[in-house]
Amino acid sequence: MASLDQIFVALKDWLVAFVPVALQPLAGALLSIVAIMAVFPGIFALTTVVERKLLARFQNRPGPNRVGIPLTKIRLAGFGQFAADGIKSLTKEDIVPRNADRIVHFVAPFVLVAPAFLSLSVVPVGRNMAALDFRETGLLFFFAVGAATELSVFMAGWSSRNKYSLLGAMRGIAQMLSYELPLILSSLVVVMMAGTLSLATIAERQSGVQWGVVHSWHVFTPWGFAGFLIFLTAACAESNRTPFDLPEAESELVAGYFTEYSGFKFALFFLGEYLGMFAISGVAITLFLGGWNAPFTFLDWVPSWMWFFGKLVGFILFFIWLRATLPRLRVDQLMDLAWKFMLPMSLVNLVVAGVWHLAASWPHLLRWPLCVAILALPYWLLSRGFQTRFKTRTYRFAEESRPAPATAAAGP
Amino acid sequence: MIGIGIAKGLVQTARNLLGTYTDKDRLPTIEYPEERQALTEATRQFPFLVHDGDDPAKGLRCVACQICEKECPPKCIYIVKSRDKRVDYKGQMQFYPATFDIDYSVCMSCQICVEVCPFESIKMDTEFEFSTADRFRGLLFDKHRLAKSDAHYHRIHPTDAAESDAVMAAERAKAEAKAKADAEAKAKAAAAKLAPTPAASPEAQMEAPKPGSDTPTMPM
Amino acid sequence: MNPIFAILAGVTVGAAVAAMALRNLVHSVLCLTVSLVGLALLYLRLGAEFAGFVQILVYVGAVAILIMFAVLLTRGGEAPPGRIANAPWSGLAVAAAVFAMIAWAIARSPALRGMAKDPAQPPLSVKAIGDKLTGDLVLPLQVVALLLTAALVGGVVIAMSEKETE
Amino acid sequence: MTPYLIVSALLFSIGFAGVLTRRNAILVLVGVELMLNAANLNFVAFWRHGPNPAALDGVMFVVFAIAVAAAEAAVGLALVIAIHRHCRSGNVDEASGMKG
Repeated sequence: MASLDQIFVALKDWLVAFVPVALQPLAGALLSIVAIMAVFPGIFALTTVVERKLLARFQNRPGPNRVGIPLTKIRLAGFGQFAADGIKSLTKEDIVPRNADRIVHFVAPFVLVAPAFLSLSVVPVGRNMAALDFRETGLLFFFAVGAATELSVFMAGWSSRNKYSLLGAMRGIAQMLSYELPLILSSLVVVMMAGTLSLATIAERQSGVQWGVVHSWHVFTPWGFAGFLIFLTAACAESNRTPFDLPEAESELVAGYFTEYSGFKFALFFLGEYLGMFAISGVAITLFLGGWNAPFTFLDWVPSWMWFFGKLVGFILFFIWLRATLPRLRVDQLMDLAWKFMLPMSLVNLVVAGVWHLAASWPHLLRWPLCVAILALPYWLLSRGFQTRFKTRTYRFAEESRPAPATAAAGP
Repeated sequence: MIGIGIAKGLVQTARNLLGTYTDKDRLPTIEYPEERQALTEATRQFPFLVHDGDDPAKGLRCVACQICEKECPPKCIYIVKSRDKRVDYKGQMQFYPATFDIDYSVCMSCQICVEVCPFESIKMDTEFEFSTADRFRGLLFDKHRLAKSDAHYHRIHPTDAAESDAVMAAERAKAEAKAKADAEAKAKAAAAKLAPTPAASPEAQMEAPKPGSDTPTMPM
Repeated sequence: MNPIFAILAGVTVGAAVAAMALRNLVHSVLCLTVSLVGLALLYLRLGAEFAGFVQILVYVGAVAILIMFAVLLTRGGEAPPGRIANAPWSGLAVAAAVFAMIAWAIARSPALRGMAKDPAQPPLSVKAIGDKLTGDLVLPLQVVALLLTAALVGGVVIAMSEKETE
Repeated sequence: MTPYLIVSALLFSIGFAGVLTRRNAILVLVGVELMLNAANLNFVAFWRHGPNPAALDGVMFVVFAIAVAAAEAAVGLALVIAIHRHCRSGNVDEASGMKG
């Protein structure tokens, strides 16, 4: 079983051994790049189909189920759709507005995609399987590279000379900057407890055993659980997924900052967004959900990379589920949520992590209730504040005779 | 508290998702080209021309009166009247359309042409699959493509067809009655001619109908 | 000179020149960003991983975007005619003189001659930086925290609408 | 070592030239940022090649300088916006009067 676990590492070593010694580091790097460039865009291609099919099912439609192998009757349940979409976007005319800033307009999609690939390269997808392992600064690298996304959004929005693009870009930047704070603060908790910024080491440290058969994932602690929820929400906002898809709100802003993009550049934006989602999901898995560790010790025989990709698929499905469920927030609600709820909660979570660390020698029965209480009280207070802010709406109907019972909670 | 509403919503959508695999009511979509919904009798799409008998060229009920052409809101009908006349279903001599074109790409299916037609000759069809690669002439239907048999009309809209048959039968009966009356009048006139009277004025002689005339009214 | 260093230095300096010479403010700021990323890569080449990534995180992720916002808020995004700004020669001459002096000082400096050509990579662990920040430098750290808070409040107060005070 | 110092001197001079010649307040700020970063490059280079790299003095300087520069940029840009609102111009020459 250990050989299956390390099969890709062994494969890489075997392939690299064919190259002269001087070129071996270069060959190894190339192999890693090729693997990342093949695997994650592949997942992206499948995700586009799965997302459309699942969203359709959520809305009581069958979804795309026709495109299969051309010239045959084989339909593959619609999984040929991504090839059709890909060919279409590659062969479409590339339109650039006459007033656009051509250079910036051209560069923007690449500024989005390149960092997305870079940030995927630090995520450990299995035991000994991180393409780039910064022993000292892995997580910092991830956040630093992620900062380029905002620049790309701005470049795309500004260079298009379109008010919708610019509005989308402004919304996008404000949203990403606001949610970066809870994102970083909630992952700081893990850094605090693990004592390292290296993602591989953080994953490794969660292979301990607690409660007999359960691996000690960070999510199984009060600070880990709260941090995970904050991270998940912020990740959703960072990757511009519904309910936080204001930058590309199609009902208000056409397509937000990539309104003026078509053909291959549009496909690049699409790819970049999804790769960013995979990367941030991968980091969430590594930080909180045990990385490539199995949940239970008796499941350790399953290869580590399978666990990682299984969890990644779970994340993708969950994001699709959220998209099918939640309506889009308003801009002021979005900012309120970031600054008045998530930021205080992540600060409180830092305190909880400190208490947990100091109370390491206490019995569980004392440590758990204390930390949960420290978390629950601000949560209750802050959400009460929200409920008074978001009063339940009363709708007035044309018919006077009918009472207006329909109220909807406007709060998130 | 924040979060409870989200959880409720997630449960609801999950129920929707799983329901589509088990519950037929949750997946009401029909996959069109393979499965088709039965059309209701009142279905109407685009107008067609009804012809009696087997030969569409001869049996067209249309008399090229051009009322539909004038009434059509998007002006998608184009008619050229014939120069000669032929016998229509009432047995009278009428014009017939030399050209009758409807541009289906312009037609808005309002059915006004059907309502104004006094000869029960233009009706709404249920056919709707007209997709074509020819952008300009593909949807321009001439009278050969528009002509469909009365049997077809009876098949797609039996109630309406029965009604229009009744109307036509009534008109035919009226026409026959009139023809009979004409014949009688003619006979009488002929009898009067045979026994000339001094009262017979030259005008009466001039206005005496020629046999086979199709003028509907005739002063006695 | 190492070719990688030459490329990085060329990009950094070239982007800096473009940032100061271009007329369009947004292009200027984008070139500044390129220059700052080039600097971060130079830090990486010098072995200061932490400083390099912090540079990218703060400058690209925050400062560049902040300047962009300011450009758009002051309507500087509209491209003025012409590509390159015309500059008074006196300013350029003064700057060139400054550069000449610094270069002369560098070339003549006796301190630099004694330094090793390429010393071994010094260990730079984030743990050491953290220990340092919470040990010797805890007072500066607190002062910086105070400064950032003051800057935050000050920035909001200055940029807030004047209508309420008038 | 010397190439790094030369690059740093070049960056400093470019930033200085920008501050001297450009009239737009934002570009003046950009020039100041460039000068600050040139100094930072010097710190890192001297840390690497200096006698006692284990003390981390250069890197600590850079970290603090970046933090301070961020604060400076925030306040500076807030000032630029305030001046723009006041004078309807981003030109530093037009904001030279003392009477508000």
